[in-house]
Amino acid sequence: MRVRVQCEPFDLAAELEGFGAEGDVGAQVTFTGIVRATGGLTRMEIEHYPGMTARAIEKIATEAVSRWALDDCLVVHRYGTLAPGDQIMMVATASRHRAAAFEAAEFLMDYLKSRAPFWKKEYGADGAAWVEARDEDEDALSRW
Amino acid sequence: MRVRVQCEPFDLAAELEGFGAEGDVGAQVTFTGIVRATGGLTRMEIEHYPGMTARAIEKIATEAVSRWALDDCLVVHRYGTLAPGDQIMMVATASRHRAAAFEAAEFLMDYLKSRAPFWKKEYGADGAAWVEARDEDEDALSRW
Amino acid sequence: MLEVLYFAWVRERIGEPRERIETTAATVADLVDELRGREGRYALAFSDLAALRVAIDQELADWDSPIEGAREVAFFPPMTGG
Amino acid sequence: MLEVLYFAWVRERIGEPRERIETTAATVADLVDELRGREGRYALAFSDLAALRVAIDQELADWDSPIEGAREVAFFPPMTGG
Repeated sequence: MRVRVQCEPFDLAAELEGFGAEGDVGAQVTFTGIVRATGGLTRMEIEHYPGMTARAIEKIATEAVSRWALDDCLVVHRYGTLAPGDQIMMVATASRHRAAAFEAAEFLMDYLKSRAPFWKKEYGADGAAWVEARDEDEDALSRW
Repeated sequence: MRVRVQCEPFDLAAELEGFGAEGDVGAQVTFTGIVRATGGLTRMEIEHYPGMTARAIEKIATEAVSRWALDDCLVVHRYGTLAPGDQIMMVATASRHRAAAFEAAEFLMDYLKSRAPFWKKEYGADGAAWVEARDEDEDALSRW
Repeated sequence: MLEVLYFAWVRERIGEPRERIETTAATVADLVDELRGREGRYALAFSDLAALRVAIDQELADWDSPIEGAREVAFFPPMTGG
Repeated sequence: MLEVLYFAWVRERIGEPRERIETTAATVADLVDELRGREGRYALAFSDLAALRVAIDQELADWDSPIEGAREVAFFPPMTGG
């Protein structure tokens, strides 16, 4: 299991180097979140809570590893200034079976969305606005 | 949309080069299937139906693209002789939203499992055996 | 002339991957009956239709699908892709 | 002394990311009442508690959680990670 919070871009391929190599892995799932240019967005600022972020993510990842008996699990999340097309974050899961790898990746995403201390502010032609949490995001947690 | 059936290994990172670059993509999901060493498996032979395989996969991928309004979709599937740890196949989906990217990738996997003309034979210490389709794999299709 | 293809253990039981045959069978089921009547290896390969799938001209089909005009019929076990 | 942290629009409304305060508040709710009484910018930031979340020593907490012994209390809107 590996969790990293960073300002710098990440390279999906490099992150997957040796990922899950120690288990008898049959399935590997990755998710990558990317900044969209929706509504004329020109940049996004991601703020986080340095003392809490890595710990909060580790807690979520540890829960995923134990619930789905994952062979490996990786979360990389960026903060700072991002432009449309930039990668925001990624998760990867490795498991014996595909259902576990998919479910664990979705669980990670649902929890990172609402329980990892990040806040996004979008800048565009019409000024700046904080991204609001949506009720669906909170509701999504109830399926786990 | 890109579909490829090949004997050669593939490189996930190279396959994702420019993937989904034309849409306003916010979410990208990949799945990679890997040969497991379970039960002392030493190699796997994958047979396919050359005239039908690419067409059958294209049909599945086209369905995924239209049902989830994907910005991009990729399937690479190998045949021939594979060893434990080798990559068997991959799918990638790109969409505006994460739920669509995840669902479409799972849909692709469920259909490739039971509707793409591949047959796996496992070779190990106890001889060789064709992998049998499982009822759950057929049942999985009914959720879509 | 009809091209008949066999895959996986069907191929192994029949002993060849494909053959061209002359047939007047109207449906896949008729064709299977005809093949079964040939030799023991065919009877063995087609002993349990529930364990088999069929494609006509590279599209999945049913046992009662007509094969008139078909160029190619393929028999194989349930697929195990992915 | 308690370290109080503000993030996102809470930080913008308060006008600073953190401050050290002397308090005798027993719970988070008591602390909020105390802050609200200070100045208009605090009253504004804490006007709708339903739109806020709180963490005590970097763990999510509730409005009625005790803050005795806490080193750090953080206020922020619902998170939008991922």
